[in-house]
Amino acid sequence: MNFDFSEDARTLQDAARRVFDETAGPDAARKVMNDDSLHYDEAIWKQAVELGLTAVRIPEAHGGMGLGAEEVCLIAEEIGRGLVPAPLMSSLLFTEALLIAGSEKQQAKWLPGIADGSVIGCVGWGEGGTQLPGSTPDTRMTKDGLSGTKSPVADAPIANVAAVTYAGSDGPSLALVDLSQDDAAVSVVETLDLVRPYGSIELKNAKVEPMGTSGAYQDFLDRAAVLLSFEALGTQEAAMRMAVDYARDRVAFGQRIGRYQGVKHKAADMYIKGELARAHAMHGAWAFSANSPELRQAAAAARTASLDALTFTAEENVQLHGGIGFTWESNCQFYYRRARALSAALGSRGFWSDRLVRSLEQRNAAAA
Amino acid sequence: MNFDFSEDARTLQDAARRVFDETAGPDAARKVMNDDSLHYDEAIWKQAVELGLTAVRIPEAHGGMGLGAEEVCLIAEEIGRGLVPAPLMSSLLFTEALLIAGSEKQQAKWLPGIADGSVIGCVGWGEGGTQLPGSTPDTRMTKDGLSGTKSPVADAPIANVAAVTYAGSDGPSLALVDLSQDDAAVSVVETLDLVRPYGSIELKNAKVEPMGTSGAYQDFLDRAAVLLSFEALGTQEAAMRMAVDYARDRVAFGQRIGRYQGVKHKAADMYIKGELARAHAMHGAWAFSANSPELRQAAAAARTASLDALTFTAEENVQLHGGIGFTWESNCQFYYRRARALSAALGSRGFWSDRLVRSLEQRNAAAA
Amino acid sequence: MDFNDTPEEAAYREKVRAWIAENTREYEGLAPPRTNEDFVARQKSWQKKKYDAGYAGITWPKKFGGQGRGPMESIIFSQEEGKSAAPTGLYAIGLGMCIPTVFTHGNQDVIDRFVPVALEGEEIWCQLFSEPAAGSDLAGIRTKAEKDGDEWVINGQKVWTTNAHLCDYGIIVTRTDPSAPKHKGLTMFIVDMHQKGVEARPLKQMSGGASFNEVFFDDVRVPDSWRVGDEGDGWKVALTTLMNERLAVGGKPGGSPDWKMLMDVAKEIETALGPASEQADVREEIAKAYINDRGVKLTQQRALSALSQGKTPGPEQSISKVVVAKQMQELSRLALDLSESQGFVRAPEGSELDKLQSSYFGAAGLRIAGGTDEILRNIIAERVLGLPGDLRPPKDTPFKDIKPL
Amino acid sequence: MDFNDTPEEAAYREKVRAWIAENTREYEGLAPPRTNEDFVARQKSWQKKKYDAGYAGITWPKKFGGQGRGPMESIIFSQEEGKSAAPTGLYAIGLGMCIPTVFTHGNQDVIDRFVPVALEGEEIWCQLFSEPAAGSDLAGIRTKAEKDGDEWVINGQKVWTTNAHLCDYGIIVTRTDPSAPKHKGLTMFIVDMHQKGVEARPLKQMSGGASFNEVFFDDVRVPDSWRVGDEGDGWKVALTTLMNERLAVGGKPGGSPDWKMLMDVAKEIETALGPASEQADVREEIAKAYINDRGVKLTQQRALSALSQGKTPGPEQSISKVVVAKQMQELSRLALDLSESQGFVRAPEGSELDKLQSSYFGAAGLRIAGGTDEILRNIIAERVLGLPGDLRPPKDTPFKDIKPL
Repeated sequence: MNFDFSEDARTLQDAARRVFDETAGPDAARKVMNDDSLHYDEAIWKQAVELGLTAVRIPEAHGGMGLGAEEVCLIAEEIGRGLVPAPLMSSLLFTEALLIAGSEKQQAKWLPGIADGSVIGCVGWGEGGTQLPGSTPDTRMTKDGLSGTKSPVADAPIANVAAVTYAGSDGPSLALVDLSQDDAAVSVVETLDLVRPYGSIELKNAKVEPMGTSGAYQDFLDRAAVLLSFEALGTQEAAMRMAVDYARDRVAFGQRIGRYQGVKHKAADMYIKGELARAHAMHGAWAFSANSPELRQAAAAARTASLDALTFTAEENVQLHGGIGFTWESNCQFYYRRARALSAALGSRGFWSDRLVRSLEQRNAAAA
Repeated sequence: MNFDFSEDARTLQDAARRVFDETAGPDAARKVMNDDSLHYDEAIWKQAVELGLTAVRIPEAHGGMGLGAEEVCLIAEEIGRGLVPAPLMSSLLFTEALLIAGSEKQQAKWLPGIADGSVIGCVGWGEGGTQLPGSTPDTRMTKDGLSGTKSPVADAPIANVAAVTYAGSDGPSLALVDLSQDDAAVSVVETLDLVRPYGSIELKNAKVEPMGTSGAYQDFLDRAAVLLSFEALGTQEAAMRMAVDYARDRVAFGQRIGRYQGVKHKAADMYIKGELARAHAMHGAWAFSANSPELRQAAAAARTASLDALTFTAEENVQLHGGIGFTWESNCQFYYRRARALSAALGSRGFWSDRLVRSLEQRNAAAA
Repeated sequence: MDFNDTPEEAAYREKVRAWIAENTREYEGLAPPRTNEDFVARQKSWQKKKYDAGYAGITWPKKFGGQGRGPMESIIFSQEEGKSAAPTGLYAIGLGMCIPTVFTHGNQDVIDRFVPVALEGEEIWCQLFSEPAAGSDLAGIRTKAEKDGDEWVINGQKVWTTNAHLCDYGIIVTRTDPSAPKHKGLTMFIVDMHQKGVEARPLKQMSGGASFNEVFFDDVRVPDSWRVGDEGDGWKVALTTLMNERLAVGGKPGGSPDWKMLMDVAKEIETALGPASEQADVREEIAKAYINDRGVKLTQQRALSALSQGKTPGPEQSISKVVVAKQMQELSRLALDLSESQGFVRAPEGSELDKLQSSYFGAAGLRIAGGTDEILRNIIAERVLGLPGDLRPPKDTPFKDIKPL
Repeated sequence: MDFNDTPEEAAYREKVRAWIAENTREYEGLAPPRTNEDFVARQKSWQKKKYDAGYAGITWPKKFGGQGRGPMESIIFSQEEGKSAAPTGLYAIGLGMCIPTVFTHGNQDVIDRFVPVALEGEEIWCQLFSEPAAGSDLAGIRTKAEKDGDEWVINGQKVWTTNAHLCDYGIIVTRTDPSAPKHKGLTMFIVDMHQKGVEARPLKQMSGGASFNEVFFDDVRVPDSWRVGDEGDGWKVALTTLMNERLAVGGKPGGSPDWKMLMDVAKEIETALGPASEQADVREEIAKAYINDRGVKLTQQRALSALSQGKTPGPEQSISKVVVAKQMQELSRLALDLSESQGFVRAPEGSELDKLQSSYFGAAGLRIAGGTDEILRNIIAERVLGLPGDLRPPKDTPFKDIKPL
């Protein structure tokens, strides 16, 4: 049995971590937050691209490294840990969409640019309302083209191309949108996340190419959920470390607050929720790379557990810091806000816990 | 504003409490539990009757004290606190059924016996399955009489008369069953509560009298919920006291465990849940006595909150005692088991939290 | 049992309601003040009216310019005031906490000089207790005051001071004897906030707003006659002040989301299986919210009843904040989750979602302000249930020699 | 990543599976033993077979009669054994915890006398550590052993001893020097459980069952040669034993209710809105149960992977029990609540509801056994996250002078 990441994957992760330790983190996030003219940190983006982080999953034929799920999952974790203010997750998710739903031609056209960083991709499924990733979008395809509004789309304001959902004949499906066309208008959208840029993509009879079947979109959701779980895990662990470090130093009533069980047990719960989520995320990474039928349930469990862990940790990190944690100057806010962003990123926990139970029911029925 | 119990009600409560402090409590409960031939403690029953505890709500015309909701609620709380091993709650609930749904003739026939303790009443709504108090029973009324099985019915093995539910023309309704008749066969039923006796009432074309409308039954449910909430509150507070007293004395790692925040915060949560439940129970007592339209929501909130408080306290009381709390000799088991009994007594929390929201929706609709 | 006013209470309510209606007309429909000056002016005008009409310091002893009435009258007045357009808030801390401390522990000169002017609304007060290293552990105060002739020289930093930038005076707790044990070496003074060496900076919160200040003291001189209580009694004196705060920070901010808002939001959200408000998990949360929100309100009504009956409220009051703050955080988060994208995009000013978004941030602060969830649980367990205190280092070590364990 | 055996592991699994199948036939379809004698006889017969075939003490060093193999072989054998009809359990503590302690810290005579016989299954062992006043705080042991010539005289009481009434020998921790600090004055001995002065009484649990004993020691004599480890080293020696326990009390009892059972029960329950398994609140609980149960299983597979790779498992193992115990309590309670009357009436032996009823009680014990939820959280916070320990009274006070704070 070898339910662990490969040495190669770990090596790549360490490389990414070293870079982000130096360049990213709360300070880099704050820099982007405080400068309205800044949507992301180009220096970090360049370094990440040089390191090949946008190319991991892209076949060598298209200028990528042709690596597997394990590698991209661990990269997602480091992106989350570093609150990396660059459109990496969006490009990684776009890549997965193209890999599972895109035609050979579409892949050949866009993947090389993603790999060398000259193209930034993003994924749009929401429409500004209370839609779920599973519900049929209002965005419609007619003979004149694709019409509708996708919002909020992470990194849309800086992206060149988007994979968006529309009402396919048999459920939500993906379409490929070249954002340089004027039939796709992107405007900035303000959200609770003050670091990552969000946009609205308005499509008026946009000339777009359909990407794969509605089934392919469902499979994309599973893979996206696994990647987002690893991003959440990284962010959660960073927030937990911040809380633990503070509890080790901060003194109240003559002793370090980490000595109080009220604080200690809270920190232990952060760890417990984090490790449960990690186990499911690893299960997802395995099912992803092995293309196992367990992927649907593993992905749903990973997404649900990672959101629970991150939300709890982000909230209790503020609590554990006391007054100082509630200030603008404290870094607690980045985790508190990012937890909201990751919740909204692809349907919040309710959607995924239900999807989990649904898939368990199907497996039981099949087994019976 | 005077959102508090009257002096008279408090005086009666104190009297009941003094008696039960001496006679009832875990030891009395254990005595009944350990002796299979014993269904209840007759001495306690006699004292309670002499004190008039079965007569509080019964009109003076029928040999009672003609007192109000406040008094009976506080008596229920003391019954709960003392884990009183006597059929008091059953008789009180039966009395409420008769008062709200019974005819003048029915009241005249049964209430005097309840008041002087010569008659023990009980209430049967369940049918041994997963029925809810709101669902229509399988027990049916035909021209030949009432047929069906009510189980588990608290105190049925020692009761003389029962109010049972059957499928009325417009929903579940109450009927009055004289248990001395041979068309009503009572057999003992084992439950998780090893102190209070439970029985199954088998009805074969039983000659019974209908009691009131289905609406009267719904109103009975509200009043019963309020009384059961006070019983739960009393039991919860006793369990909390037991936990706190132990935490004050028990020493681990050189200090009393009550000093550890892990223990302290647990005890605080017992208190917080208890006081929230108490506030709603008092609201219920007021709505009960004032016959306020708020009774439905107040009763549902009281029942839900009191079950939450009791369940949490009963479970964490064992936890806080550690190994010793898990032994047969420890009194923790009485609260742990009684929490199950009170949950099952009239539909568990899910039924009542839904009933709460339903009534809030109706009030909003009415207000709008 | 009843929820009604006594005849006396009803009569008083009638009287004040009429007076308030009469005197708040000019504030009705006013746009929110645009500048600090407007804000202060509006608040002052209302305080002055109350003062002239004998509705200021309702519970204060007559000899301090108060009305010498009971707590119920004061509560009834605030309830009616709250329903009106009256501009309130600026004096809550000064007249609610600071001045009562001054007339309880200050000398006659100080009382004569400050109390009437404050009650009239002429001078506005703030409370200068918390410090970066003295939050939950308030006695850890480091701001020092050193005696120089018959003056004291204050140096240090305070934090979480409400409206410091609008205030004229404040009460400040300082360490005057570092060689005394922690709780013994403190002394309280009155300080002139306009004096040179006093600098108030807005303290921006996680949410972006800034309703508090940091206040820096650099060689600020205070006459010994402005001392409140004896030298070294600062802790004892501060406790009087804090008594009042515990009551103040009872519930959650008015108009913050409750079960009703969750229900309304959920009604509007269409799911595959009908409106979210019909889903059992959402209904559970609505029920939980009702039980917590309403349960706390009812608990507060138990306290009012006690006061109305001339009794002291029971300890159950202590549950209020710890319940509502966490409830507020969970309810807001759940409603935002249910709203998916819409709950994440900055919502239009004043919309329900806007309220939910701000309260999700506000709740994180409310769980800390005026006693964290953890401190409040300790207080309940120790003072209400009688459990022993946390094991602490010896209390008699001189402050300057305390080594953190 | 994969969940498969290595070729070597697969080969070993094949081999043991075949042997087990061959040798467990006689146990298939047997009724549960009716008497203690039957029970012990059956367990002995299986242990003897394993011993003769070279499957006993798989990880033990060869010089102690073991097989000197790696942990994976031992795990694989137990996995296959668990799938078979083999009667196991009686030797878990003796061979899992006691004897390894004996051959690690005992003298050669003791090793020669006891280890082989025990491994063969001839003699059954129990562990005598916990006491009424020494539970979470195990070092609080009061049972005393006093030297008398070259013997020791033991007096006191132990509790929570598994199968004491079936055992031949036990390892017991005693206080031999009350004037030494708490952790320094302890010494471990081997004790003959059949000896006069030793009395084992069944300890009835809340649930009614009695799988543990109280054991009383009244002037029980033990030769100094039966001392395990040096005088005063009892704590250090006991830690070796407990290392193994932490691993043992990892998950929840096999066959105890999980998300699947909750789903099955809920499917059968008709509500006004269809089967309970379709209600969002119940689905939430099923999801929660899956995440906890499966999450712990996956976490254990991370550990197996480490062992299989010849690495040491990570600290994440420490979450297992604290997660599953509470989950088991909540899942059982929820299922019983959903079942209403049916969940409260004693359910038919062996039914799902019967399992749920017993596990609701069992879980209360599981949350305490082998480290309470609170102790385990402390351990995670301190050993894994590196937070400082609770403030404690000085460690060096002589045991007899310790005054509880």
